[in-house]
Amino acid sequence: MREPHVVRAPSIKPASGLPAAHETHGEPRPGVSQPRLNEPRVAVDVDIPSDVSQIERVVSLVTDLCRDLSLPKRHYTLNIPVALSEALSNAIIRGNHEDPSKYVHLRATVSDVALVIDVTDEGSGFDMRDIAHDPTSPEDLQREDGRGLFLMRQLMDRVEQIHGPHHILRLTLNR
Amino acid sequence: MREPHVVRAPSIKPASGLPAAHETHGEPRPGVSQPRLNEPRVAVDVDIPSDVSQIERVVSLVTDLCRDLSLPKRHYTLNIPVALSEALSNAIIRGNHEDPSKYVHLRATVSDVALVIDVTDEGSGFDMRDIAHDPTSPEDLQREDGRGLFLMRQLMDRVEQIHGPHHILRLTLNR
Amino acid sequence: MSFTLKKQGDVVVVDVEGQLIVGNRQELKQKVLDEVEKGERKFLIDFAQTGYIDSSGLGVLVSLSKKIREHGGELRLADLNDDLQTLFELTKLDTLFQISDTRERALEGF
Amino acid sequence: MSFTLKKQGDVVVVDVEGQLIVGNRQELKQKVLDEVEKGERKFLIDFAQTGYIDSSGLGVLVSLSKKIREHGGELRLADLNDDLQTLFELTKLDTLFQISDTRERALEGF
Ligand SMILES: Nc1ncnc2c1ncn2[C@@H]1O[C@H](COP(=O)(O)OP(=O)(O)O)[C@@H](O)[C@H]1O
Ligand SMILES: Nc1ncnc2c1ncn2[C@@H]1O[C@H](COP(=O)(O)OP(=O)(O)O)[C@@H](O)[C@H]1O
Repeated sequence: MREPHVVRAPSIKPASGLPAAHETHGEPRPGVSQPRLNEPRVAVDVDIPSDVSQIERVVSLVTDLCRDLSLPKRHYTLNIPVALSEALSNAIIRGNHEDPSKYVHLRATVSDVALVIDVTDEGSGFDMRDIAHDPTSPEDLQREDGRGLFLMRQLMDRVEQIHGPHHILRLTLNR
Repeated sequence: MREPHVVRAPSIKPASGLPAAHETHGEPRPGVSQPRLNEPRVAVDVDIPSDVSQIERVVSLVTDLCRDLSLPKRHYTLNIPVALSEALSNAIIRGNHEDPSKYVHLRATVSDVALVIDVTDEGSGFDMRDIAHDPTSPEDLQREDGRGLFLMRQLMDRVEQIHGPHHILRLTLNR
Repeated sequence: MSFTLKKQGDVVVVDVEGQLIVGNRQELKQKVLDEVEKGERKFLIDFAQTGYIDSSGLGVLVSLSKKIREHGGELRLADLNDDLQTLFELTKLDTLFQISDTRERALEGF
Repeated sequence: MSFTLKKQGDVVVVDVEGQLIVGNRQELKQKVLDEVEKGERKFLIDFAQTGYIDSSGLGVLVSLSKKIREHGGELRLADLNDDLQTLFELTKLDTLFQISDTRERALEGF
Protein backbone atom coordinates (compact mmCIF):
# COMPACT_ATOMS: atom_id res chain seq x y z
CA MET A 1 0.00 0.00 0.00
CA ARG A 2 2.97 2.25 0.55
CA GLU A 3 6.29 2.22 -1.16
CA PRO A 4 9.53 4.15 -0.92
CA HIS A 5 9.26 7.67 -2.21
CA VAL A 6 11.59 7.24 -5.17
CA VAL A 7 11.92 9.46 -8.18
CA ARG A 8 9.79 7.58 -10.63
CA ALA A 9 6.96 8.76 -12.81
CA PRO A 10 3.60 7.35 -11.84
CA SER A 11 1.26 6.13 -14.52
CA ILE A 12 -1.70 8.40 -14.58
CA LYS A 13 -4.88 6.45 -14.56
CA PRO A 14 -7.55 8.37 -12.76
CA ALA A 15 -8.59 6.72 -9.57
CA SER A 16 -5.95 4.04 -9.90
CA GLY A 17 -4.73 4.85 -6.42
CA LEU A 18 -8.18 5.49 -5.10
CA PRO A 19 -11.31 3.45 -4.74
CA ALA A 20 -13.90 3.92 -7.44
CA ALA A 21 -17.56 3.28 -6.76
CA HIS A 22 -17.40 -0.35 -7.79
CA GLU A 23 -14.07 -1.19 -6.23
CA THR A 24 -14.24 0.16 -2.72
CA HIS A 25 -13.67 -3.42 -1.71
CA GLY A 26 -11.50 -6.00 -3.32
CA GLU A 27 -9.56 -5.90 -6.54
CA PRO A 28 -10.68 -3.60 -9.31
CA ARG A 29 -12.80 -5.66 -11.69
CA PRO A 30 -11.16 -5.97 -15.08
CA GLY A 31 -13.34 -4.75 -17.92
CA VAL A 32 -15.28 -2.35 -15.74
CA SER A 33 -14.59 1.10 -17.09
CA GLN A 34 -13.45 3.82 -14.72
CA PRO A 35 -16.11 6.40 -14.02
CA ARG A 36 -15.21 9.95 -15.12
CA LEU A 37 -13.91 12.16 -12.38
CA ASN A 38 -15.59 15.50 -11.95
CA GLU A 39 -14.12 16.24 -8.58
CA PRO A 40 -10.66 15.84 -7.16
CA ARG A 41 -10.23 12.39 -5.67
CA VAL A 42 -7.98 12.28 -2.67
CA ALA A 43 -5.97 9.81 -0.63
CA VAL A 44 -3.98 10.80 2.40
CA ASP A 45 -1.43 8.62 4.18
CA VAL A 46 -0.23 9.44 7.66
CA ASP A 47 2.41 7.71 9.79
CA ILE A 48 1.54 8.40 13.39
CA PRO A 49 3.78 7.84 16.41
CA SER A 50 2.04 5.70 19.06
CA ASP A 51 1.18 8.63 21.26
CA VAL A 52 -2.39 9.68 22.02
CA SER A 53 -1.38 13.34 22.01
CA GLN A 54 -1.14 13.04 18.21
CA ILE A 55 -4.78 12.11 17.75
CA GLU A 56 -6.30 15.58 17.75
CA ARG A 57 -4.07 16.92 15.03
CA VAL A 58 -4.49 13.87 12.80
CA VAL A 59 -8.25 14.16 13.22
CA SER A 60 -8.12 17.86 12.18
CA LEU A 61 -6.15 16.93 9.16
CA VAL A 62 -8.82 14.47 8.01
CA THR A 63 -11.79 16.67 8.91
CA ASP A 64 -10.26 19.67 7.13
CA LEU A 65 -9.82 17.52 4.06
CA CYS A 66 -13.46 16.44 4.25
CA ARG A 67 -14.59 20.03 4.62
CA ASP A 68 -12.48 21.08 1.63
CA LEU A 69 -14.06 18.29 -0.40
CA SER A 70 -17.56 19.45 0.58
CA LEU A 71 -18.69 16.46 2.60
CA PRO A 72 -21.83 17.14 4.67
CA LYS A 73 -21.02 19.35 7.66
CA ARG A 74 -22.30 16.87 10.22
CA HIS A 75 -19.90 14.26 8.86
CA TYR A 76 -16.83 16.36 9.61
CA THR A 77 -18.06 17.83 12.89
CA LEU A 78 -19.46 14.65 14.48
CA ASN A 79 -19.24 11.33 12.66
CA ILE A 80 -15.66 11.48 11.42
CA PRO A 81 -13.90 13.12 14.37
CA VAL A 82 -15.50 10.83 16.93
CA ALA A 83 -15.19 7.57 14.97
CA LEU A 84 -11.65 8.36 13.86
CA SER A 85 -10.55 9.27 17.40
CA GLU A 86 -11.85 5.91 18.56
CA ALA A 87 -10.06 4.01 15.84
CA LEU A 88 -6.80 5.85 16.47
CA SER A 89 -6.86 5.51 20.22
CA ASN A 90 -7.65 1.80 19.98
CA ALA A 91 -4.79 1.36 17.52
CA ILE A 92 -2.37 3.33 19.68
CA ILE A 93 -3.41 1.94 23.07
CA ARG A 94 -4.89 -1.52 22.42
CA GLY A 95 -2.94 -2.36 19.28
CA ASN A 96 0.48 -0.80 19.82
CA HIS A 97 0.35 -0.53 23.63
CA GLU A 98 1.75 2.99 23.23
CA ASP A 99 5.11 1.49 22.31
CA PRO A 100 7.19 4.36 20.90
CA SER A 101 8.92 2.03 18.47
CA LYS A 102 5.60 1.24 16.79
CA TYR A 103 3.49 3.32 14.43
CA VAL A 104 -0.11 3.62 13.41
CA HIS A 105 -0.76 4.14 9.76
CA LEU A 106 -3.83 5.96 8.51
CA ARG A 107 -5.01 5.98 4.94
CA ALA A 108 -8.09 8.02 4.13
CA THR A 109 -9.56 8.16 0.65
CA VAL A 110 -12.36 10.40 -0.48
CA SER A 111 -14.14 9.57 -3.70
CA ASP A 112 -17.49 10.74 -5.05
CA VAL A 113 -19.22 7.93 -3.20
CA ALA A 114 -17.53 7.52 0.13
CA LEU A 115 -14.87 8.30 2.66
CA VAL A 116 -12.86 5.18 3.49
CA ILE A 117 -10.43 5.25 6.40
CA ASP A 118 -8.01 2.40 7.09
CA VAL A 119 -6.26 2.45 10.45
CA THR A 120 -3.41 -0.04 10.67
CA ASP A 121 -1.61 -0.92 13.88
CA GLU A 122 1.29 -3.23 14.71
CA GLY A 123 -0.57 -5.26 17.32
CA SER A 124 -1.81 -8.81 17.15
CA GLY A 125 -5.35 -7.74 16.33
CA PHE A 126 -8.63 -8.89 17.79
CA ASP A 127 -11.96 -10.12 16.53
CA MET A 128 -14.57 -7.40 16.31
CA ARG A 129 -17.34 -9.98 16.38
CA ASP A 130 -16.44 -10.68 20.02
CA ILE A 131 -17.30 -7.11 20.95
CA ALA A 132 -21.05 -7.11 20.77
CA HIS A 133 -22.18 -5.88 24.19
CA ASP A 134 -24.56 -2.94 24.27
CA PRO A 135 -23.08 -0.04 26.26
CA THR A 136 -26.53 1.59 26.37
CA SER A 137 -28.03 -1.30 28.37
CA PRO A 138 -28.90 -0.48 31.99
CA GLU A 139 -26.12 -2.82 33.27
CA ASP A 140 -23.45 -1.12 31.20
CA LEU A 141 -24.62 2.47 31.05
CA GLN A 142 -22.49 3.49 34.02
CA ARG A 143 -19.33 1.77 32.79
CA GLU A 144 -16.44 4.05 32.05
CA ASP A 145 -15.14 2.15 29.00
CA GLY A 146 -16.46 -0.02 26.21
CA ARG A 147 -18.13 2.61 24.00
CA GLY A 148 -15.48 2.81 21.26
CA LEU A 149 -16.60 0.19 18.78
CA PHE A 150 -20.22 0.96 19.54
CA LEU A 151 -19.73 4.61 18.55
CA MET A 152 -17.81 3.71 15.40
CA ARG A 153 -20.64 1.38 14.37
CA GLN A 154 -23.24 4.04 15.11
CA LEU A 155 -21.44 6.84 13.34
CA MET A 156 -20.10 5.05 10.26
CA ASP A 157 -21.92 3.20 7.51
CA ARG A 158 -19.54 0.26 7.79
CA VAL A 159 -16.86 -0.90 10.23
CA GLU A 160 -14.74 -3.81 9.03
CA GLN A 161 -11.53 -5.59 9.89
CA ILE A 162 -8.83 -6.77 7.58
CA HIS A 163 -6.57 -9.43 9.04
CA GLY A 164 -3.19 -9.68 7.38
CA PRO A 165 0.40 -9.15 8.45
CA HIS A 166 -1.02 -6.17 10.33
CA HIS A 167 -4.38 -5.44 11.84
CA ILE A 168 -6.49 -2.97 9.89
CA LEU A 169 -9.76 -1.40 10.93
CA ARG A 170 -11.69 0.06 8.00
CA LEU A 171 -14.32 2.73 8.48
CA THR A 172 -16.60 3.65 5.58
CA LEU A 173 -18.92 6.63 5.46
CA ASN A 174 -21.03 7.07 2.34
CA ARG A 175 -21.46 10.57 0.97
CA MET B 1 3.72 5.56 -7.07
CA ARG B 2 0.03 4.66 -6.96
CA GLU B 3 -1.56 1.29 -7.03
CA PRO B 4 -5.08 -0.07 -6.95
CA HIS B 5 -6.76 0.28 -3.62
CA VAL B 6 -6.93 -3.41 -2.78
CA VAL B 7 -7.54 -5.03 0.54
CA ARG B 8 -4.03 -5.84 1.55
CA ALA B 9 -2.13 -5.11 4.71
CA PRO B 10 0.70 -2.63 4.29
CA SER B 11 3.97 -3.30 6.00
CA ILE B 12 4.47 -0.67 8.60
CA LYS B 13 7.85 0.87 8.40
CA PRO B 14 7.66 4.45 9.46
CA ALA B 15 8.32 6.81 6.63
CA SER B 16 8.50 4.04 4.08
CA GLY B 17 5.93 5.83 1.99
CA LEU B 18 7.31 9.21 2.74
CA PRO B 19 10.59 10.93 2.17
CA ALA B 20 12.98 10.95 5.09
CA ALA B 21 15.62 13.63 5.40
CA HIS B 22 18.23 11.69 3.47
CA GLU B 23 15.99 10.26 0.78
CA THR B 24 13.98 13.15 -0.54
CA HIS B 25 15.72 12.37 -3.78
CA GLY B 26 16.54 9.02 -5.24
CA GLU B 27 16.22 5.56 -3.78
CA PRO B 28 16.43 5.15 -0.05
CA ARG B 29 20.00 4.24 0.79
CA PRO B 30 20.25 0.76 2.21
CA GLY B 31 21.86 0.62 5.61
CA VAL B 32 20.84 4.16 6.52
CA SER B 33 18.60 3.90 9.54
CA GLN B 34 15.24 5.64 9.52
CA PRO B 35 15.09 8.67 11.78
CA ARG B 36 12.61 8.43 14.65
CA LEU B 37 9.30 10.10 14.01
CA ASN B 38 8.03 12.50 16.62
CA GLU B 39 5.38 14.07 14.44
CA PRO B 40 2.86 12.62 12.06
CA ARG B 41 4.34 12.34 8.59
CA VAL B 42 1.87 12.86 5.82
CA ALA B 43 1.48 12.16 2.13
CA VAL B 44 -1.55 13.22 0.17
CA ASP B 45 -2.41 12.08 -3.37
CA VAL B 46 -4.96 13.91 -5.44
CA ASP B 47 -6.30 13.09 -8.91
CA ILE B 48 -7.45 16.33 -10.46
CA PRO B 49 -9.62 16.75 -13.56
CA SER B 50 -7.98 19.08 -16.12
CA ASP B 51 -10.14 22.04 -15.20
CA VAL B 52 -8.74 25.24 -13.74
CA SER B 53 -11.82 25.67 -11.57
CA GLN B 54 -10.46 22.82 -9.44
CA ILE B 55 -7.28 24.64 -8.48
CA GLU B 56 -8.58 26.71 -5.59
CA ARG B 57 -10.00 23.76 -3.71
CA VAL B 58 -6.91 21.59 -4.22
CA VAL B 59 -4.76 24.45 -2.98
CA SER B 60 -6.94 24.78 0.16
CA LEU B 61 -6.55 21.13 0.77
CA VAL B 62 -2.76 21.37 0.76
CA THR B 63 -2.57 24.63 2.72
CA ASP B 64 -4.97 23.30 5.37
CA LEU B 65 -2.74 20.26 5.70
CA CYS B 66 0.31 22.47 6.14
CA ARG B 67 -1.46 24.56 8.75
CA ASP B 68 -2.51 21.42 10.63
CA LEU B 69 1.10 20.26 10.58
CA SER B 70 2.30 23.59 11.96
CA LEU B 71 4.33 24.83 9.03
CA PRO B 72 5.23 28.53 9.27
CA LYS B 73 2.18 30.70 8.58
CA ARG B 74 3.77 32.55 5.69
CA HIS B 75 4.39 29.25 3.94
CA TYR B 76 0.74 28.35 3.81
CA THR B 77 -0.60 31.86 3.17
CA LEU B 78 1.89 32.92 0.46
CA ASN B 79 4.57 30.52 -0.73
CA ILE B 80 2.55 27.35 -1.08
CA PRO B 81 -0.74 28.69 -2.45
CA VAL B 82 0.96 30.82 -5.10
CA ALA B 83 3.59 28.29 -6.19
CA LEU B 84 1.11 25.41 -6.17
CA SER B 85 -1.45 27.38 -8.19
CA GLU B 86 1.24 28.02 -10.80
CA ALA B 87 2.26 24.40 -10.97
CA LEU B 88 -1.34 23.23 -11.25
CA SER B 89 -2.38 25.74 -13.87
CA ASN B 90 0.69 24.98 -15.98
CA ALA B 91 -0.05 21.26 -15.71
CA ILE B 92 -3.73 21.72 -16.58
CA ILE B 93 -3.29 24.32 -19.34
CA ARG B 94 0.22 23.81 -20.76
CA GLY B 95 0.57 20.11 -20.01
CA ASN B 96 -2.91 18.67 -20.48
CA HIS B 97 -4.33 21.45 -22.70
CA GLU B 98 -7.46 21.31 -20.54
CA ASP B 99 -8.36 17.98 -22.14
CA PRO B 100 -11.15 16.51 -20.00
CA SER B 101 -9.89 12.98 -20.63
CA LYS B 102 -6.58 13.82 -18.96
CA TYR B 103 -5.71 14.23 -15.29
CA VAL B 104 -3.21 16.00 -13.17
CA HIS B 105 -1.84 14.10 -10.23
CA LEU B 106 -0.58 15.83 -7.13
CA ARG B 107 1.45 14.18 -4.42
CA ALA B 108 2.40 16.29 -1.43
CA THR B 109 4.50 14.93 1.41
CA VAL B 110 5.25 16.68 4.64
CA SER B 111 8.12 15.42 6.76
CA ASP B 112 10.02 17.07 9.58
CA VAL B 113 12.39 18.63 7.09
CA ALA B 114 10.38 19.67 4.08
CA LEU B 115 7.21 19.88 2.08
CA VAL B 116 7.67 18.17 -1.29
CA ILE B 117 5.00 18.57 -3.96
CA ASP B 118 5.05 16.57 -7.19
CA VAL B 119 2.68 17.72 -9.92
CA THR B 120 2.37 15.22 -12.76
CA ASP B 121 0.64 15.96 -16.04
CA GLU B 122 -0.04 13.90 -19.16
CA GLY B 123 1.61 16.31 -21.58
CA SER B 124 4.86 15.97 -23.46
CA GLY B 125 6.78 18.07 -20.99
CA PHE B 126 9.21 20.93 -21.58
CA ASP B 127 12.65 21.90 -20.44
CA MET B 128 12.64 24.29 -17.53
CA ARG B 129 16.17 25.40 -18.38
CA ASP B 130 14.77 27.10 -21.49
CA ILE B 131 12.64 29.37 -19.33
CA ALA B 132 15.18 31.74 -17.92
CA HIS B 133 13.93 35.19 -18.86
CA ASP B 134 13.51 37.73 -16.07
CA PRO B 135 9.92 38.98 -15.90
CA THR B 136 11.06 41.83 -13.64
CA SER B 137 13.25 43.33 -16.36
CA PRO B 138 11.98 46.62 -17.80
CA GLU B 139 11.26 44.98 -21.18
CA ASP B 140 9.12 42.27 -19.63
CA LEU B 141 7.56 44.04 -16.67
CA GLN B 142 4.43 44.97 -18.61
CA ARG B 143 3.92 41.52 -20.12
CA GLU B 144 0.75 39.76 -19.08
CA ASP B 145 2.24 36.24 -18.89
CA GLY B 146 5.57 34.58 -18.13
CA ARG B 147 5.67 34.94 -14.34
CA GLY B 148 4.74 31.36 -13.40
CA LEU B 149 8.09 29.60 -13.20
CA PHE B 150 9.70 32.77 -11.90
CA LEU B 151 7.31 32.86 -8.94
CA MET B 152 7.75 29.17 -8.20
CA ARG B 153 11.50 29.64 -8.14
CA GLN B 154 11.22 32.67 -5.89
CA LEU B 155 8.77 31.11 -3.45
CA MET B 156 10.17 27.57 -3.19
CA ASP B 157 13.56 26.34 -2.06
CA ARG B 158 13.85 24.07 -5.09
CA VAL B 159 11.99 23.60 -8.37
CA GLU B 160 12.93 20.49 -10.34
CA GLN B 161 11.70 18.41 -13.23
CA ILE B 162 11.51 14.68 -13.49
CA HIS B 163 11.27 13.38 -17.04
CA GLY B 164 9.77 9.94 -17.35
CA PRO B 165 6.68 8.44 -18.90
CA HIS B 166 4.98 11.56 -17.57
CA HIS B 167 6.18 15.05 -16.86
CA ILE B 168 6.63 15.86 -13.18
CA LEU B 169 7.37 19.22 -11.63
CA ARG B 170 8.71 18.94 -8.10
CA LEU B 171 8.51 21.81 -5.64
CA THR B 172 10.43 21.62 -2.37
CA LEU B 173 10.00 23.97 0.56
CA ASN B 174 12.20 23.37 3.60
CA ARG B 175 10.65 23.78 7.01
CA MET C 1 -7.59 22.60 24.59
CA SER C 2 -8.12 23.76 28.11
CA PHE C 3 -10.35 23.44 31.17
CA THR C 4 -11.30 26.46 33.24
CA LEU C 5 -12.91 26.08 36.66
CA LYS C 6 -14.86 28.95 38.23
CA LYS C 7 -17.06 29.12 41.29
CA GLN C 8 -20.54 30.55 40.72
CA GLY C 9 -22.47 30.59 44.00
CA ASP C 10 -21.92 27.11 45.42
CA VAL C 11 -21.45 25.54 41.99
CA VAL C 12 -18.09 24.78 40.38
CA VAL C 13 -18.52 25.60 36.68
CA VAL C 14 -16.09 23.92 34.29
CA ASP C 15 -15.60 25.25 30.76
CA VAL C 16 -14.27 22.74 28.27
CA GLU C 17 -12.53 24.53 25.45
CA GLY C 18 -11.77 22.33 22.43
CA GLN C 19 -11.86 18.56 22.51
CA LEU C 20 -12.50 16.24 25.45
CA ILE C 21 -10.63 13.14 24.38
CA VAL C 22 -8.22 10.45 25.42
CA GLY C 23 -5.29 12.89 25.32
CA ASN C 24 -6.67 15.30 27.92
CA ARG C 25 -9.50 13.65 29.84
CA GLN C 26 -7.21 12.79 32.78
CA GLU C 27 -6.56 16.48 33.25
CA LEU C 28 -10.29 17.18 33.54
CA LYS C 29 -10.75 14.25 35.88
CA GLN C 30 -7.96 15.37 38.17
CA LYS C 31 -9.09 19.00 38.27
CA VAL C 32 -12.63 18.04 39.24
CA LEU C 33 -11.53 15.40 41.77
CA ASP C 34 -9.28 17.99 43.41
CA GLU C 35 -12.34 20.16 43.97
CA VAL C 36 -14.33 17.22 45.35
CA GLU C 37 -11.42 16.62 47.72
CA LYS C 38 -11.64 20.24 48.84
CA GLY C 39 -15.31 19.73 49.71
CA GLU C 40 -17.12 20.97 46.60
CA ARG C 41 -20.32 19.06 45.82
CA LYS C 42 -22.08 20.81 42.92
CA PHE C 43 -20.48 20.70 39.48
CA LEU C 44 -21.62 22.02 36.14
CA ILE C 45 -19.71 21.28 32.96
CA ASP C 46 -20.41 23.82 30.22
CA PHE C 47 -19.79 22.55 26.67
CA ALA C 48 -20.46 25.84 24.86
CA GLN C 49 -16.90 25.93 23.56
CA THR C 50 -16.38 22.21 23.12
CA GLY C 51 -15.59 20.52 19.79
CA TYR C 52 -16.00 16.78 19.95
CA ILE C 53 -15.92 14.22 22.77
CA ASP C 54 -14.69 10.66 22.33
CA SER C 55 -15.68 7.54 24.26
CA SER C 56 -12.95 8.07 26.83
CA GLY C 57 -14.18 11.63 27.38
CA LEU C 58 -17.71 10.30 27.89
CA GLY C 59 -16.24 7.68 30.22
CA VAL C 60 -14.66 10.36 32.38
CA LEU C 61 -17.98 12.18 32.65
CA VAL C 62 -19.66 8.95 33.76
CA SER C 63 -17.01 8.16 36.34
CA LEU C 64 -16.89 11.72 37.69
CA SER C 65 -20.65 11.73 38.02
CA LYS C 66 -20.53 8.48 39.99
CA LYS C 67 -17.73 9.71 42.26
CA ILE C 68 -19.49 13.02 42.95
CA ARG C 69 -22.75 11.22 43.72
CA GLU C 70 -20.86 8.99 46.18
CA HIS C 71 -19.91 12.18 48.00
CA GLY C 72 -23.52 13.33 48.04
CA GLY C 73 -23.05 15.82 45.23
CA GLU C 74 -24.16 16.13 41.62
CA LEU C 75 -22.65 16.71 38.20
CA ARG C 76 -24.80 18.50 35.63
CA LEU C 77 -24.14 19.41 32.02
CA ALA C 78 -25.05 22.43 29.90
CA ASP C 79 -24.80 23.91 26.43
CA LEU C 80 -24.47 20.80 24.28
CA ASN C 81 -24.56 21.67 20.59
CA ASP C 82 -26.51 19.44 18.19
CA ASP C 83 -23.56 17.14 17.57
CA LEU C 84 -22.90 16.60 21.27
CA GLN C 85 -26.61 16.18 21.95
CA THR C 86 -26.66 13.42 19.32
CA LEU C 87 -23.63 11.79 20.92
CA PHE C 88 -25.34 11.71 24.32
CA GLU C 89 -28.51 10.33 22.77
CA LEU C 90 -26.66 7.61 20.84
CA THR C 91 -24.99 6.44 24.02
CA LYS C 92 -28.15 7.04 26.13
CA LEU C 93 -25.99 9.10 28.46
CA ASP C 94 -28.64 11.81 28.13
CA THR C 95 -30.64 9.65 30.57
CA LEU C 96 -27.82 9.65 33.11
CA PHE C 97 -27.23 13.39 33.34
CA GLN C 98 -29.36 16.42 33.89
CA ILE C 99 -28.63 18.45 30.77
CA SER C 100 -29.61 22.11 30.39
CA ASP C 101 -29.72 24.30 27.31
CA THR C 102 -27.78 27.09 28.95
CA ARG C 103 -25.50 27.62 31.88
CA GLU C 104 -28.00 30.05 33.44
CA ARG C 105 -30.83 27.57 33.34
CA ALA C 106 -28.55 24.90 34.81
CA LEU C 107 -27.50 27.16 37.67
CA GLU C 108 -31.07 28.26 38.48
CA GLY C 109 -32.33 24.88 39.57
CA PHE C 110 -29.10 23.65 41.18
CA MET D 1 -14.78 34.40 -4.73
CA SER D 2 -16.47 37.51 -5.99
CA PHE D 3 -15.83 40.96 -7.39
CA THR D 4 -17.93 43.90 -6.31
CA LEU D 5 -17.81 47.20 -8.19
CA LYS D 6 -18.99 50.44 -6.55
CA LYS D 7 -18.71 54.07 -7.62
CA GLN D 8 -17.17 56.41 -5.05
CA GLY D 9 -17.05 59.94 -6.47
CA ASP D 10 -15.62 59.49 -9.95
CA VAL D 11 -13.68 56.36 -8.99
CA VAL D 12 -14.82 52.81 -9.64
CA VAL D 13 -13.80 50.80 -6.58
CA VAL D 14 -13.45 47.05 -7.04
CA ASP D 15 -13.42 44.70 -4.05
CA VAL D 16 -11.76 41.35 -4.64
CA GLU D 17 -13.11 38.80 -2.23
CA GLY D 18 -11.10 35.57 -2.07
CA GLN D 19 -8.56 34.55 -4.66
CA LEU D 20 -7.60 36.29 -7.90
CA ILE D 21 -6.42 33.37 -9.99
CA VAL D 22 -6.59 31.68 -13.34
CA GLY D 23 -10.11 30.41 -12.64
CA ASN D 24 -11.71 33.83 -12.17
CA ARG D 25 -9.42 36.57 -13.52
CA GLN D 26 -11.40 36.77 -16.81
CA GLU D 27 -14.45 37.76 -14.82
CA LEU D 28 -12.55 40.64 -13.22
CA LYS D 29 -11.12 41.69 -16.55
CA GLN D 30 -14.53 41.73 -18.23
CA LYS D 31 -16.20 43.63 -15.40
CA VAL D 32 -13.58 46.37 -15.45
CA LEU D 33 -13.43 46.59 -19.26
CA ASP D 34 -17.21 46.99 -19.34
CA GLU D 35 -16.81 50.06 -17.13
CA VAL D 36 -14.04 51.45 -19.34
CA GLU D 37 -16.39 50.95 -22.27
CA LYS D 38 -19.05 52.97 -20.42
CA GLY D 39 -16.58 55.83 -20.05
CA GLU D 40 -15.13 55.27 -16.58
CA ARG D 41 -11.48 56.29 -16.25
CA LYS D 42 -10.48 56.00 -12.60
CA PHE D 43 -10.23 52.55 -11.04
CA LEU D 44 -9.18 51.41 -7.60
CA ILE D 45 -8.84 47.73 -6.72
CA ASP D 46 -9.10 47.10 -2.99
CA PHE D 47 -7.43 43.88 -1.81
CA ALA D 48 -8.53 44.07 1.83
CA GLN D 49 -10.49 40.84 1.48
CA THR D 50 -8.20 39.07 -0.95
CA GLY D 51 -6.45 35.76 -0.26
CA TYR D 52 -3.73 35.03 -2.77
CA ILE D 53 -3.06 36.12 -6.36
CA ASP D 54 -1.37 33.93 -8.96
CA SER D 55 0.67 34.98 -11.98
CA SER D 56 -2.38 35.08 -14.22
CA GLY D 57 -4.12 37.34 -11.70
CA LEU D 58 -1.08 39.62 -11.70
CA GLY D 59 -1.13 39.47 -15.50
CA VAL D 60 -4.72 40.72 -15.60
CA LEU D 61 -3.83 43.64 -13.37
CA VAL D 62 -0.96 44.55 -15.69
CA SER D 63 -3.09 44.33 -18.82
CA LEU D 64 -6.02 46.23 -17.29
CA SER D 65 -3.65 48.96 -16.17
CA LYS D 66 -2.27 49.25 -19.70
CA LYS D 67 -5.73 49.32 -21.29
CA ILE D 68 -7.01 51.94 -18.86
CA ARG D 69 -3.93 54.10 -19.46
CA GLU D 70 -4.53 53.87 -23.21
CA HIS D 71 -7.93 55.42 -22.52
CA GLY D 72 -6.31 58.19 -20.50
CA GLY D 73 -7.30 56.70 -17.16
CA GLU D 74 -5.52 55.07 -14.23
CA LEU D 75 -5.70 51.89 -12.17
CA ARG D 76 -4.56 52.10 -8.56
CA LEU D 77 -4.35 49.48 -5.85
CA ALA D 78 -5.00 49.54 -2.10
CA ASP D 79 -4.94 47.43 1.04
CA LEU D 80 -2.33 44.81 0.17
CA ASN D 81 -1.56 42.60 3.15
CA ASP D 82 2.05 41.59 3.83
CA ASP D 83 1.85 38.50 1.62
CA LEU D 84 0.47 40.45 -1.33
CA GLN D 85 2.97 43.25 -0.77
CA THR D 86 5.75 40.65 -0.96
CA LEU D 87 4.28 39.25 -4.16
CA PHE D 88 4.27 42.69 -5.78
CA GLU D 89 7.83 43.30 -4.65
CA LEU D 90 9.10 39.95 -5.91
CA THR D 91 7.66 40.66 -9.34
CA LYS D 92 8.61 44.38 -9.18
CA LEU D 93 5.00 45.18 -9.99
CA ASP D 94 5.05 47.52 -7.00
CA THR D 95 6.95 49.86 -9.34
CA LEU D 96 4.19 49.73 -11.95
CA PHE D 97 1.24 50.60 -9.74
CA GLN D 98 0.45 53.31 -7.27
CA ILE D 99 -0.29 51.30 -4.13
CA SER D 100 -1.94 52.82 -1.04
CA ASP D 101 -2.26 51.42 2.46
CA THR D 102 -5.98 52.11 2.65
CA ARG D 103 -8.86 52.75 0.32
CA GLU D 104 -9.37 56.20 1.87
CA ARG D 105 -5.81 57.27 1.21
CA ALA D 106 -6.04 55.98 -2.35
CA LEU D 107 -9.24 57.92 -2.99
CA GLU D 108 -7.90 61.14 -1.49
CA GLY D 109 -5.23 61.73 -4.06
CA PHE D 110 -7.12 60.32 -7.05
N1 LIG E 1 -6.71 -2.06 17.49
C1 LIG E 1 -7.00 -2.98 18.44
N2 LIG E 1 -6.12 -3.97 18.74
C2 LIG E 1 -6.40 -4.89 19.69
N3 LIG E 1 -7.54 -4.91 20.39
C3 LIG E 1 -8.46 -3.95 20.15
C4 LIG E 1 -8.24 -2.95 19.18
N4 LIG E 1 -9.34 -2.15 19.14
C5 LIG E 1 -10.18 -2.63 20.07
N5 LIG E 1 -9.67 -3.73 20.68
C6 LIG E 1 -10.31 -4.55 21.72
O1 LIG E 1 -11.70 -4.30 21.68
C7 LIG E 1 -12.14 -3.89 22.97
C8 LIG E 1 -13.32 -2.94 22.85
O2 LIG E 1 -12.91 -1.72 22.31
P1 LIG E 1 -13.81 -0.43 22.50
O3 LIG E 1 -15.21 -0.75 22.12
O4 LIG E 1 -13.15 0.68 21.75
O5 LIG E 1 -13.84 -0.13 24.04
P2 LIG E 1 -12.62 0.21 25.04
O6 LIG E 1 -11.42 0.52 24.20
O7 LIG E 1 -13.13 1.37 25.81
O8 LIG E 1 -12.48 -1.04 25.88
C9 LIG E 1 -10.94 -3.30 23.64
O9 LIG E 1 -11.04 -3.34 25.03
C10 LIG E 1 -9.83 -4.18 23.11
O10 LIG E 1 -9.75 -5.38 23.83
N1 LIG F 1 3.51 21.49 -17.39
C1 LIG F 1 3.97 22.06 -18.52
N2 LIG F 1 3.94 21.38 -19.69
C2 LIG F 1 4.41 21.94 -20.83
N3 LIG F 1 4.93 23.18 -20.90
C3 LIG F 1 4.99 23.91 -19.78
C4 LIG F 1 4.53 23.39 -18.54
N4 LIG F 1 4.74 24.34 -17.59
C5 LIG F 1 5.29 25.38 -18.21
N5 LIG F 1 5.44 25.14 -19.53
C6 LIG F 1 6.06 26.03 -20.53
O1 LIG F 1 6.83 27.00 -19.86
C7 LIG F 1 6.41 28.30 -20.24
C8 LIG F 1 6.59 29.28 -19.10
O2 LIG F 1 5.70 29.01 -18.07
P1 LIG F 1 5.39 30.11 -16.99
O3 LIG F 1 6.63 30.68 -16.49
O4 LIG F 1 4.46 29.50 -15.99
O5 LIG F 1 4.63 31.27 -17.77
P2 LIG F 1 3.28 31.26 -18.59
O6 LIG F 1 2.57 29.99 -18.25
O7 LIG F 1 2.57 32.47 -18.10
O8 LIG F 1 3.71 31.34 -20.01
C9 LIG F 1 4.99 28.15 -20.68
O9 LIG F 1 4.60 29.15 -21.56
C10 LIG F 1 5.02 26.77 -21.32
O10 LIG F 1 5.50 26.87 -22.64
